[in-house]
Amino acid sequence: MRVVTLTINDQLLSGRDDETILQVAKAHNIQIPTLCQLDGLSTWGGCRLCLVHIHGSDKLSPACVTKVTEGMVVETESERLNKYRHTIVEMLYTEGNHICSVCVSNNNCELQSTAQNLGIDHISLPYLYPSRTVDASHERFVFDPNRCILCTRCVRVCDEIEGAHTWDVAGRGINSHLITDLNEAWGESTSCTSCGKCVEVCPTGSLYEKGKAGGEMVKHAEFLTYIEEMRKNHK
Amino acid sequence: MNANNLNNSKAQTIRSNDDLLLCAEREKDRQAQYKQNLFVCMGTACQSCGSTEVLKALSSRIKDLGLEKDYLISPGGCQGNCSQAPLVSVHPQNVLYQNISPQNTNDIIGSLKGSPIKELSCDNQSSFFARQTRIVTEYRGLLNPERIEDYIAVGGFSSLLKVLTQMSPSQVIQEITCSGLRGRGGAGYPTGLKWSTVAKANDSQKYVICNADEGDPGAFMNRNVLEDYPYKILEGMTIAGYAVGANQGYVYVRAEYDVAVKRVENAIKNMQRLALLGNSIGNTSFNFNLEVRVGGGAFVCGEETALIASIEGGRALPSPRPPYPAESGLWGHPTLINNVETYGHIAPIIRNGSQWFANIGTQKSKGTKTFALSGCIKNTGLVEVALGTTLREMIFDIGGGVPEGRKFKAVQTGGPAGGCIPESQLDASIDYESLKSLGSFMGSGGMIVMDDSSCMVDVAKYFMQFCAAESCGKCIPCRVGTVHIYDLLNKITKGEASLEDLSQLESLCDVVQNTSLCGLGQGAPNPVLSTLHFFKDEYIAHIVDHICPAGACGPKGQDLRRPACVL
Amino acid sequence: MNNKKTLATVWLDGCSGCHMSILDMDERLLELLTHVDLVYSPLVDNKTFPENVDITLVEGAVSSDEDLHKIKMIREKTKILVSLGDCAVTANVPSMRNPLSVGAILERVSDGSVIRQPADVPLLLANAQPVHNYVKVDVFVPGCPPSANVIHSILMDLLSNRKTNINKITRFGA
Amino acid sequence: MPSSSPINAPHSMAPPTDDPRWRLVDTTMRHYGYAPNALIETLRIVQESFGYLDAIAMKYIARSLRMPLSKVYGVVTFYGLFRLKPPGEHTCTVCLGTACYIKGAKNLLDAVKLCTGLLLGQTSADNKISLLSCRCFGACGIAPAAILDGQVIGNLNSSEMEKHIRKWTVSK
Repeated sequence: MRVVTLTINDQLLSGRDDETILQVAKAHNIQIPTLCQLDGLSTWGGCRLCLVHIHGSDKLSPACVTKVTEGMVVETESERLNKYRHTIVEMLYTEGNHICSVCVSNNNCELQSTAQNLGIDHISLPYLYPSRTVDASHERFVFDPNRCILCTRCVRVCDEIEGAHTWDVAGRGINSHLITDLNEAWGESTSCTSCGKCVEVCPTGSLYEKGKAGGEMVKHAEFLTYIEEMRKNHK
Repeated sequence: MNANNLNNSKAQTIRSNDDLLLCAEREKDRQAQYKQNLFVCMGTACQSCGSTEVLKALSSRIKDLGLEKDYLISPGGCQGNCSQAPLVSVHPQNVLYQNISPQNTNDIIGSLKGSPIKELSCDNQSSFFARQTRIVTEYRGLLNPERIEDYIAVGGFSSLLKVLTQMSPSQVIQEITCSGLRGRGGAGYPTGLKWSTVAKANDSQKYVICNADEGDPGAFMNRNVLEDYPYKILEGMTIAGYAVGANQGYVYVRAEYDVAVKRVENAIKNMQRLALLGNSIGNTSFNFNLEVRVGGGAFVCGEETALIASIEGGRALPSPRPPYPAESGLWGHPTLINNVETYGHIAPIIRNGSQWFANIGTQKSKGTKTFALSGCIKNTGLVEVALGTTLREMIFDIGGGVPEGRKFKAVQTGGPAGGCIPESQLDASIDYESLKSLGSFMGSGGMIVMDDSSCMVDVAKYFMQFCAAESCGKCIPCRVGTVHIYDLLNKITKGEASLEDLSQLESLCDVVQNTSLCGLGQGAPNPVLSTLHFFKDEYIAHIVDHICPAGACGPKGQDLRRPACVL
Repeated sequence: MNNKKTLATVWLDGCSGCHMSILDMDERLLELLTHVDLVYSPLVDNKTFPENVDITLVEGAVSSDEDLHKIKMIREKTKILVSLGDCAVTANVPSMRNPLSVGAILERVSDGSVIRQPADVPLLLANAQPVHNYVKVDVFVPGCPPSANVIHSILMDLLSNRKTNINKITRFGA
Repeated sequence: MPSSSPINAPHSMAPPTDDPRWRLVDTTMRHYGYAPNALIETLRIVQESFGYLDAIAMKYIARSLRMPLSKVYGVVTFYGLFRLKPPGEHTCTVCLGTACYIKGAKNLLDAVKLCTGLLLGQTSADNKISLLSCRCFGACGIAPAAILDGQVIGNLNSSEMEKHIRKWTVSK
């Protein structure tokens, strides 16, 4: 492990060479938008919001997986990046049925706040209006696939932290969707421990506690780092 | 079946070059006993046109006539000119018969003693054959792909024994690097460089993978090569294993290619039987084993990280690179992944030397490449040409041009990540750089010719539908963006789009191309971008005049928005 | 000669909440009216949409043939068209019917007992859509409903040709 | 009873039925040492033997390979090869590769639709015919092509396709 110096947005910074651009940026209060990344879980690299420019490379690089190197020069903001991030978030809005005004996570939603931070005030792409059925069979939680953005945080937390692997993704492409067990009702799942971690890490109102009304569902994704830390200490 | 004589008696192992030469001599002797050898093509096209019946009819007739000792009838590999299927070739008479049915059996057998039948034979000196340069498809159609001895008789495995006994791994890599060979899967990454990266990786466990998940619609080179030259591919893989320090290899084949799967499995068994796989190959300390893995039908498996995920038994989702498979691949170990055809070049390069190979092709693109010619062209089939051949030579000299007095419009190369090249660019040479500069892509080698009845917007839509259906769904731009692009193209083909839709289309292509995680998404907009570049007038005609000039999206000249006639 | 700007408000497929929010400007309405004439609105008694309106606030999604006809006409007669509230901006709650077919919806609401499409009821479009899917929109004001403060500040900015940073003051669902 | 169901011994798990085809499935898993990478191959063997994959088979494989159910389902639905429902008595697989598309694969689909009313991916109500498509099976040289009950047929046109399908619809 070595300490390296690099430049992010004209700021000279230092970081460890096992850290990602995202980690170093975060440590220095430089905001890079993310949706699938969550501290304490494995890296997914699917949302593409954290793409940044690295000088000397034609391709954009995901900040969540790219490790910092000595002398690296990174730009996290540009008109081009903003256009890309804008369009990707618009894509998410068109892919599902996101009705913020009636959502349990209204005001506590990472998709909503990301859109706001990016300056999105309307969606110019046509909505796809998929037909998806809500699963309210679990005694404590509800899964509303209309609000799912397939970040797979629930899949990862269930597999990596809880160890149950109740959730996974089925199908592919635009037909990808979350399932529990063999695509059975969540309430019938034999593997679910009802621990609720999936609900806590869900960035939107797709997974929520029963009985919550519009805007009442507040998530606590930060608990994960605590669990991770505790586990490390036990080892 | 008719030749289980003493020459083929006890299976012996091959531990040295002498063993190999002995085996080759025996096989040559065996073949020389026959006055003529007849090979019936068992390629997909020939089989579907009845070559199995032809083989049966010929064999049983020869038997009835008691001529089994004079004539050997064997199933053979693809001859290349699939449009004339089924094909039968006769050697040493050197005749290729075309469009053969069981009714021709007597005539053919009758002619074996005398001169060939003119009416049935195909001109095997025509430019379709003469213009080709064969390395991977050497001995085209003249090897029984089931028999390892056929391959040994023409010098097979001499390269493997040469590297094991006379070369160090780094010398092998040096030789491949000097040859200038580049990956034949499409991207053209220097093979020697890839090998040396894996060789340098510090791990006691490494893997070699052959990517035979040929997924490009309109490409069947890998299928053909695996079906006809399984031993050559496996020899290449084994040499690669030695060079990079791997002891286990996997051939990842599409499930649809059932014949290829069987042939490769059979080839592995035969190599094991002769001790060309397993422990202490060639009496050296080199151990290497091979296994076949059958893919489940997902185009994204062509992406190396997705392919690895699939071999590991999971959903074939690509993962961000770095780390590259060369550092951390299959089960986290350094892994070499090359395309079928890349491995097909290895044994010939070792046998003939890197200089020989480097003399073929262009400055930056060395050697030959196989292509699957199809679509609106006279001679459909599989061809192998030196890189640097022009598209015009390929389509008009080798392919014989567009049939039925229609007009050539475009040639599509590079599969779903490729582009459509118009008439005006046909003098471009076929190599990695030149195709890229035309907004297309070498790809695995599909070449689909389109005439004036094809609409370029419709073609772009076809590819976008393919990419949307094959997107793995992991990253947002590919999962959702391809659907939006498809919807826009669909709107255009219905004559309902506006010029704003066209600019949104261009903007979406930019996003999907530059933000997608893997090659599938990054390449998906290419067919749209290349048709927009060369055939923008067709897009404009659909949008402004609401007509499809080619008559593919609706009756020619008729307003596309008019509802179809309901009877 | 009156040099006040003209303001119109229209109500398509929405709950009228955005109009309630306009009324929530309370005493600021009086101040606003010193700058503009309210020439057409559900709140005033004018049956025809006038020509050359400076600013039109649209509440609601485009859901029926009547909405569509109206918004096209309004666009032609308006200089600055404002999508006010989530229904106009995103189609919001009205769009929740979109995954279903129109036939299924009418079947359900009429319970099979009345004629499915009475002559005097506007024909439903296949989907409830945001206004900008049919006509060009100049300003988007998300929110369900946007607060009186937001509406006030947008209007004051528009009247004095200032650019508003909309995302600083409102968002979807706000 | 309790002694015979040790929770940690999935390898000795009995197959769902005494159908001999399960033996082949077990052999496959054993060949791979019950490692997770046996999944796709095992699923393929089950489908080859039984025609499709049902919940019973998926559960059995998941337990034998000690794998989460959702992972098995995720894999099954990812690959185009796997089916969750039994196929019809006859299958018509139309190639939708580029060469076939250019040469009129669309017309072949229309022809099947005309005789049977089937759309892509559907199986007729009497379970007689399934209409499937595939991405290029490498018969581009004889495009447009289709696989009818396992046999590749090339250079097809609508009327020939219709003839082939009619054979299935009339025959008992």
